[in-house]
Amino acid sequence: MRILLGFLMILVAPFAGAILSGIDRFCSARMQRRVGPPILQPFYDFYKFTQKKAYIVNGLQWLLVWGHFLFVVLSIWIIYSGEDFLLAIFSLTLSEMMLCLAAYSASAPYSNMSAQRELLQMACTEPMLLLTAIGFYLNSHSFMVSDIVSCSTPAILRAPGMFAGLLVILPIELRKSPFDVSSSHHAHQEMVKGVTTDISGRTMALVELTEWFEIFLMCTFVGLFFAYDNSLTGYLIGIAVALAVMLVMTLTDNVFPRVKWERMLAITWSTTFIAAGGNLLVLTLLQA
Amino acid sequence: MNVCFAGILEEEMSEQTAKMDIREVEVRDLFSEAALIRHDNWRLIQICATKTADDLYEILYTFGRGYEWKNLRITVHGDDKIPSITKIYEIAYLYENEIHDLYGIEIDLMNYDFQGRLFRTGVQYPFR
Amino acid sequence: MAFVNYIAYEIRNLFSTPATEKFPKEPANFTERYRGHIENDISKCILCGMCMRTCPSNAITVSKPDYSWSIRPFSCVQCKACVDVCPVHCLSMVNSYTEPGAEKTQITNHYSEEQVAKEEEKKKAIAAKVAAAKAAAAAKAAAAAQPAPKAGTETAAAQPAPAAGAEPAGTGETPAPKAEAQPAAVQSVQGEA
Amino acid sequence: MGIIEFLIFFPFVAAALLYLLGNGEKIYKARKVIVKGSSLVIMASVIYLAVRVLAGNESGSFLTEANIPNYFVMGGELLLMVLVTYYGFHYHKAYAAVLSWIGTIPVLWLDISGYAVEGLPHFRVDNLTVIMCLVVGIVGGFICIYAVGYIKDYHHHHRNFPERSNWFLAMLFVFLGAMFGLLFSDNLGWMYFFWEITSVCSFLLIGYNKLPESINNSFKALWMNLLGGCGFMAAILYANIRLGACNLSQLHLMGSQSSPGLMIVVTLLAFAALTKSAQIPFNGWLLGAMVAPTPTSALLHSATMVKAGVYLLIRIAPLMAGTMTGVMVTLIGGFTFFAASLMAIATSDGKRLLAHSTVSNLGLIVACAGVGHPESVWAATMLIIFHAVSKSLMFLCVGAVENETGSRNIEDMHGLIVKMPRMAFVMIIGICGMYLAPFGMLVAKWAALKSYIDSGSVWLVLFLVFGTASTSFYWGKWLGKIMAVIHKSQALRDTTHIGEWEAIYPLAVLVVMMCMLFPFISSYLIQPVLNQMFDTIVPPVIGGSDIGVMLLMLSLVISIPIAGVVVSRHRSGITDQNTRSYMSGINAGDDRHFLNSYGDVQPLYMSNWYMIDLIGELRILKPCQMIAASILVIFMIIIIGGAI
Amino acid sequence: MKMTKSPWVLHYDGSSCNGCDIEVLASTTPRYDLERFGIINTGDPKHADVFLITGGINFQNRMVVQQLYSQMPDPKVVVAVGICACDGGVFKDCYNILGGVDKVIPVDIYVPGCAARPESIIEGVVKALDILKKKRDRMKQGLPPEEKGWAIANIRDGKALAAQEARINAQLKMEDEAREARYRAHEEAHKE
Amino acid sequence: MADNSLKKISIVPFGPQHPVLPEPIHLDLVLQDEKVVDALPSIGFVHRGLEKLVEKRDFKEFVLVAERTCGICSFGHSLGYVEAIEKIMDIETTPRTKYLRTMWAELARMHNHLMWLGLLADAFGFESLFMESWRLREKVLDLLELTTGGRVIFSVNKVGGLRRDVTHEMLQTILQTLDDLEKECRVATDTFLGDKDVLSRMVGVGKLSPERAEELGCCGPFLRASGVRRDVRMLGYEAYGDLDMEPVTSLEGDCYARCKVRIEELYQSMDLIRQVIAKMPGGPIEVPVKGNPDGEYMARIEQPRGEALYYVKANGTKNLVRYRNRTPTFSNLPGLIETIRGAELADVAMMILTIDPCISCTER
Ligand code: SF4
Ligand code: SF4
Ligand code: SF4
Ligand code: SF4
Ligand code: SF4
Ligand code: SF4
Ligand code: SF4
Ligand code: SF4
Repeated sequence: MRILLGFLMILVAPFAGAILSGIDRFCSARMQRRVGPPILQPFYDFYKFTQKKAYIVNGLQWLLVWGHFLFVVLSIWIIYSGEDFLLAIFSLTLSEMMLCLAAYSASAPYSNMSAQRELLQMACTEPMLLLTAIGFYLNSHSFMVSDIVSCSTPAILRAPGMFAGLLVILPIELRKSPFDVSSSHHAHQEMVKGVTTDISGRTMALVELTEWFEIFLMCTFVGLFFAYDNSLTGYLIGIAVALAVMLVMTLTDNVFPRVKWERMLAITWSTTFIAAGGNLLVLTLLQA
Repeated sequence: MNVCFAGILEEEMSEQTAKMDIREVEVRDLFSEAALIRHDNWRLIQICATKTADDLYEILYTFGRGYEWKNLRITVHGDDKIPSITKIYEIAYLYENEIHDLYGIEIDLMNYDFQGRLFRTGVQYPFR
Repeated sequence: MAFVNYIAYEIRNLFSTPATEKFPKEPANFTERYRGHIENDISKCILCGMCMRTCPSNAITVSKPDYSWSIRPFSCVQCKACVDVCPVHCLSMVNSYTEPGAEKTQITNHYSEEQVAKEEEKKKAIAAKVAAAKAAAAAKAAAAAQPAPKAGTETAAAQPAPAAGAEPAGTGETPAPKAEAQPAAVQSVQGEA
Repeated sequence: MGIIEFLIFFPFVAAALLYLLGNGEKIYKARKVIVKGSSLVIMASVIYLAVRVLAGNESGSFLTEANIPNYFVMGGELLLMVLVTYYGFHYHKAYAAVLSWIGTIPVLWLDISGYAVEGLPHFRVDNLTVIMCLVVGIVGGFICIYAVGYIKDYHHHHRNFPERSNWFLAMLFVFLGAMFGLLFSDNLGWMYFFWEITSVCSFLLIGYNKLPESINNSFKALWMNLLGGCGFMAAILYANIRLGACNLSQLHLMGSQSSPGLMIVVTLLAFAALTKSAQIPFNGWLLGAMVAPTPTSALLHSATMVKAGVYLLIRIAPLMAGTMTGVMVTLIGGFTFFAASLMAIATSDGKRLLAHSTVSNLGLIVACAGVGHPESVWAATMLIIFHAVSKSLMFLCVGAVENETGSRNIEDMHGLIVKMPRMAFVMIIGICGMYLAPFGMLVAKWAALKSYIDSGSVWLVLFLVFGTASTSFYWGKWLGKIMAVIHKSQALRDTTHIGEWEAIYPLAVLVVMMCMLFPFISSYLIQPVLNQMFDTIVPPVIGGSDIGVMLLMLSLVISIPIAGVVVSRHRSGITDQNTRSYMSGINAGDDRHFLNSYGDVQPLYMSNWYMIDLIGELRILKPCQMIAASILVIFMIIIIGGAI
Repeated sequence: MKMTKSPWVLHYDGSSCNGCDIEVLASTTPRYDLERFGIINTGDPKHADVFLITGGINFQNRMVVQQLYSQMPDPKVVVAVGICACDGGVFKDCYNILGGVDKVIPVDIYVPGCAARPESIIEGVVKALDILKKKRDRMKQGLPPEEKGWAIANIRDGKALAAQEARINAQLKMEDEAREARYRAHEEAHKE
Repeated sequence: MADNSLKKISIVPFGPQHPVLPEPIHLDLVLQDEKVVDALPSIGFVHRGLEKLVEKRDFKEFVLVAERTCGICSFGHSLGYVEAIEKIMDIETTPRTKYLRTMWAELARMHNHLMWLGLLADAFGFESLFMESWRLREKVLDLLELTTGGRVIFSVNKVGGLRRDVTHEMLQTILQTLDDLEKECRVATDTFLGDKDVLSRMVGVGKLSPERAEELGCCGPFLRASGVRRDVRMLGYEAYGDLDMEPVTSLEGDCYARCKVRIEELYQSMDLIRQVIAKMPGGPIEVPVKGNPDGEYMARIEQPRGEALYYVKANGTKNLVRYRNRTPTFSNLPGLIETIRGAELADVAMMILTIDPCISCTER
């Protein structure tokens, strides 16, 4: 049953992710007093990419991009079929690593530099992602998502620090200001198009698709904090909060400049350390 | 280095006139003249070449101090070699390379020598 | 504080109408002075060629023998110099731009039938006046100047883009008529002959 | 019976044989046969041992009466002391000699004076021993095979050193023997003897080429290990005299009444283990050891010798659970994990990076051992296995690459996948094995994380998460370098010796196999260890569905390249069109050149990130050592002081 | 779904005077907002469908323009913005200007104007999209994109351009040979 | 012993095509990690050779080419050129000409500075601020289009005067718009100068001491931000002599100071325009020009980016002997390279922008 849900969500995720990214672009444009693209624009972009030839720099890149895609999908499947949350995070990390390697494999200046920055971004997010998992664990004493959602209290009550930390690193995962250091949706970036600089055409379509999955995954992470007792209300609150968080992300994208990597590292690690670490400390003290 | 901060002096505010303060110098004196000027805390404003007749080129060096300015001018032939003043004014390399690329006048011992590829033009030495 | 203000400003923007023009749906609005494109009231034009000589980008070709005035809007830099220089004020700067297109067109205005007829009359009259003795010399000069007007009179050209060399007056290859210090009168005489 | 003695003595015999054979072109063949043969024999016997033990046929304790061997041990200790004294004075490093005296004389006195507790079995075989034996025997065997070819190449390159390769190979085997001895010993005194042999072996091997730097580094290794040995000695003295215990298993039994005296022994042993496994205040020797020829680094400094330290810690893990000693060990381990992985980021020398990474991983194992929960012990054991195999594979690859290209700098491995595809492929497996998700290390980390949370050690969790992040940073960088595809650069002619491949391939296969078989490793090898160690039936650490998911991941990882190969076969190139990479529009002709400011063709070279100014070794090594040293000192004072 | 709903633009400034250049940028800003047509101004040729180029071609940027063009995946269209890009404009007599963009790559749409107005740029891009669609259809049928050819020889200064290319190729060849030699030496050494 | 830091330098081609560079400039960046160890510029991607066109165009017509040196200070270029010619020919233009020229020059400065602010925001990845600045800039462009008929190329100057007059209503519209604009600009400029994250990108980045700035021949806001008080407008060409102004300076010499100087100059320009309009004299807008120039002169104009020189040498024919334009960017380049050395890669784009590079006039 759960496994089926996992497969179902694999189908749902890209659509939800694409619409979310469409809404994001629309709102972002409105904040800049522009009309902005239609909400369905991400689909058009995707379709466009599928229609183009892929000029790739080498075959290895193609493989790695597929790997990138598959592991994000796997990550979603793991979560929705109620499996181990920590493994979902490992899978996500693996997938991001593959994207980095895809960029590295181009052996080109901008791909290479952004791959390094991407690695750094991963180093910034990874502690927090793991701590998120730990937050869930401390709430429900299990890494299994099925246990997490049926725990009698929502994780947010026990792990607000983790939630806050997650919000801080979320812009990295969504490639938004202030942390869009390696690649950005904005046109003007010193890294050109970041890790995707040397990826084009159909291969690029795959990267876009993966990004939708990632957006959905991030929403899921946010939403999971609010699920409890396997109850509908919990899920609804989760969805609502996830949507609100996405809006806030759009706003942050618009009100922050891009920070430099040192600052990114400092901010993310210190918030992770203080918020999540503090939360962890309090929880263990309470339990002890 | 002690630089005169450009105060706004009354006489400097006076109208620009059609007269330019230009001093002709010999090529061999250029370096020492420039050094003296530098010594008086003048900055380099520009260097510019002009072709005045066949195989005759004027090179105009403009220096400024505050709002004041003055010029040196040398006259050279196309195949003359002139000394670079980048030892005195490090920034002169852009101007000198430009003159070399556009006029084909050889300039000796620049600190950055683009070897004629600062401006990569289809016509070699277009202003020659 | 600036940060908070800015956030507030952005949020306000989210709910206010965008500053975007409705352009493709509604036509663009141009100010009165906007330098869009050149139009010639050919009925007034005396084909003096002043505009051709003034034009900084060689966009105009005036051909007396063909009684035509043509402009390549894809070469015109809208400087309005021709308008200012035209002795009979037949040129005007219209405040809408030339539409983008897949080919670089050339617009040619021909004299109308009557105008042509009138000019022919005049020409004959002048021709009569000109001493027959000078005819031989004039013919010689005309032969020399032949290529220039010819290149210029290709009409509404669907010129294949890369046929680079063949482009009229586009590069410096064809002798640009304007830069020469020839007295205008001579040229017109040449054209007549 | 007999197999144990055989495992201990056989390597010594092989070593003697190799040494006596001498050097020279002529004997290379014979030597090769001997080394290969002995290695295979060792591997076969450890497997035989493993099968027997796991089948329940051979387990438990042996050799209660051991007077004669005891004399051997004492003689050996004396010999070591003399050796160290000689070298110490020869190279004007008297402090080494002094440390050696401090460490040896009291133990000798103990044995002679009769205070030593006798009458208990000296050997013990259980699942943990078997696991370690498998690691040492199999990995060590492969490394020895590799070493034959390697050392020949090495001397080919470094003609300025006298060739002593017979001695080198002999030392490797001596070391293997010592290692087996250490693993089988239950008696602390014997263990100490073998412990010292490994220290001295390592000292001798590091100083192999007798360059000033090597000599310095070898002495650094020596004094740190001897210092640890002093700790060991103190533990033995205290245990024998005050607690009346001479065996590890005895201490284990006393664990239930957890006396303060016991804690002193445990702490001193832990101290010794920390030095041996190069935890941070003592990590200097391992870094310095990288001047040694690669097989040394691989054998001693990744797969085996440093594992002796953590082996000891795992042995005493249940005793440390929830004690101050445990806290000290976990703190040091966690800190080491984090700090060493930071330093690894700022390192571009391949071997040095591996050294940092080894230190860092050992830190993780140490921390796991310090926690002392069943789960963490499970993780520690798992880590030992996977780390040994992957890391030795990496060392061997780096060594082979160095022999091939003349450089072991990571920067020079740019485009290795094109230059030396086979080697690159193996290295990729090795690196993945070190940190990527479905591979063993990560599985173990998963368990470690869980046990840390359960044990409530917040700092450990934090060290782990931040350390993991930096770990993936430096491995990712390296992986990226290898995977960069540079067009038009032809492959180098691969001249790696067959002998080297004979070691590298099996290890690579082993890495992959172990990842696939890890559920079995867990349930047949490690789970029993936990049951024995904690005297209860420990529930399976890793759940069934998790295993399923992990295997799913692994199969995905493996199937992607396979699918790629298949697809590219069928569609004659995946590429619709190959294009040049993006270089701001000024590529000059191909991917590797651009037009520079002078209008000239400039070859592209992209270096990695190192952040030397931020976390370079020069910058943070000293402070880290200070911090760790003060933690260590403070805790030791508190624990020992409190107990006394 | 039409692929013309998401044309991504690569903007390169040839030897323009910046006039057209800033107008291209201006057309992405709120007043004109290219994004409402799904147009994104991307900086990466590999993601772009429309090559917006302002300014003429000069001796030095010719290779850049061709390079960028070749890195854009098919189907693609080129829009020349401004008179300079159409035929060189007031600079066409300058010694270093080879002429309009069509001298070195095929141009699909010309947008006149000095400077071209944002409205006109928008209109040009929108017109280019029809061509983009046609090219896509051709590509689907397996036909080669209709591209007008060009040749160095046609351009003024063709010889100098060829010389420049020859120089670069010579340098590359030297590099390659040096590397070859290194490898050979290495292999020799290994043979013993 | 510990750090084997031999091979850690990459050379990266930055530009000519690069999204943060609206214009083609190329730098070879020598990077260590992300730190720029060295940089070397290469120019010439825009080099057209228009200075040589004087030999083909007559001197009056050349105004049109001169202003197309660049589409941003197009007004400044035509102004500098006609100024030089007028000086050589000893033409005294009418007061109204002078005032109108001053007004347009300041409007051009405003549009340039707003544009620059936008690009700066873009360089540090603040997209909405970029959009905001450019939205405001459109209003200035509207004024320019209203009065001259062109958004970026104005074609209003000619030797001896102007080609177009401005009506009274237009002046009123300008005043009106300026008032609105001043209010609207505050949100954006406050964010530039007050937002903490923005400051973190700018403060202390790319420092240049006044001594060094002078030595490297910097000019314009780049120089003034380093604390040197020099603004060629103080020489009082055109109507500047009659106006009340002080050079805007700042002492820090970093990117923040450059931003501050430009923002203050933006408001200063508004003020100057108000002054000009208030004092605007009536009368004709041109004087007749007879004959051809003979002589040489170098005019100095303060363009938005700093002092530009226009050297004209004529020999009495209608074609000039030499026209030479030394532009602010050309003389700011060495300063730029100096600041880039030792900076972070992420700051390079911003540093390039803080000199407000304009390649098209640099290379002409
Ligand atoms: S100047 Fe006027 S009259 Fe003369 S040809 Fe041109 S348009 Fe006709
Ligand atoms: S407006 Fe200028 S460019 Fe256009 S035709 Fe007239 S003179 Fe020529
Ligand atoms: S000079 Fe001659 S041709 Fe020119 S406008 Fe006057 S009358 Fe006409
Ligand atoms: S290349 Fe290096 S390792 Fe090889 S022989 Fe020379 S010094 Fe030794
Ligand atoms: S067309 Fe005009 S505005 Fe555009 S680049 Fe050319 S000269 Fe500048
Ligand atoms: S491996 Fe190559 S370089 Fe090294 S010794 Fe053998 S032949 Fe020489
Ligand atoms: S002139 Fe200014 S706006 Fe235009 S490209 Fe250059 S820097 Fe950018
Ligand atoms: S400084 Fe820039 S804006 Fe001004 S004229 Fe030069 S290129 Fe144009």
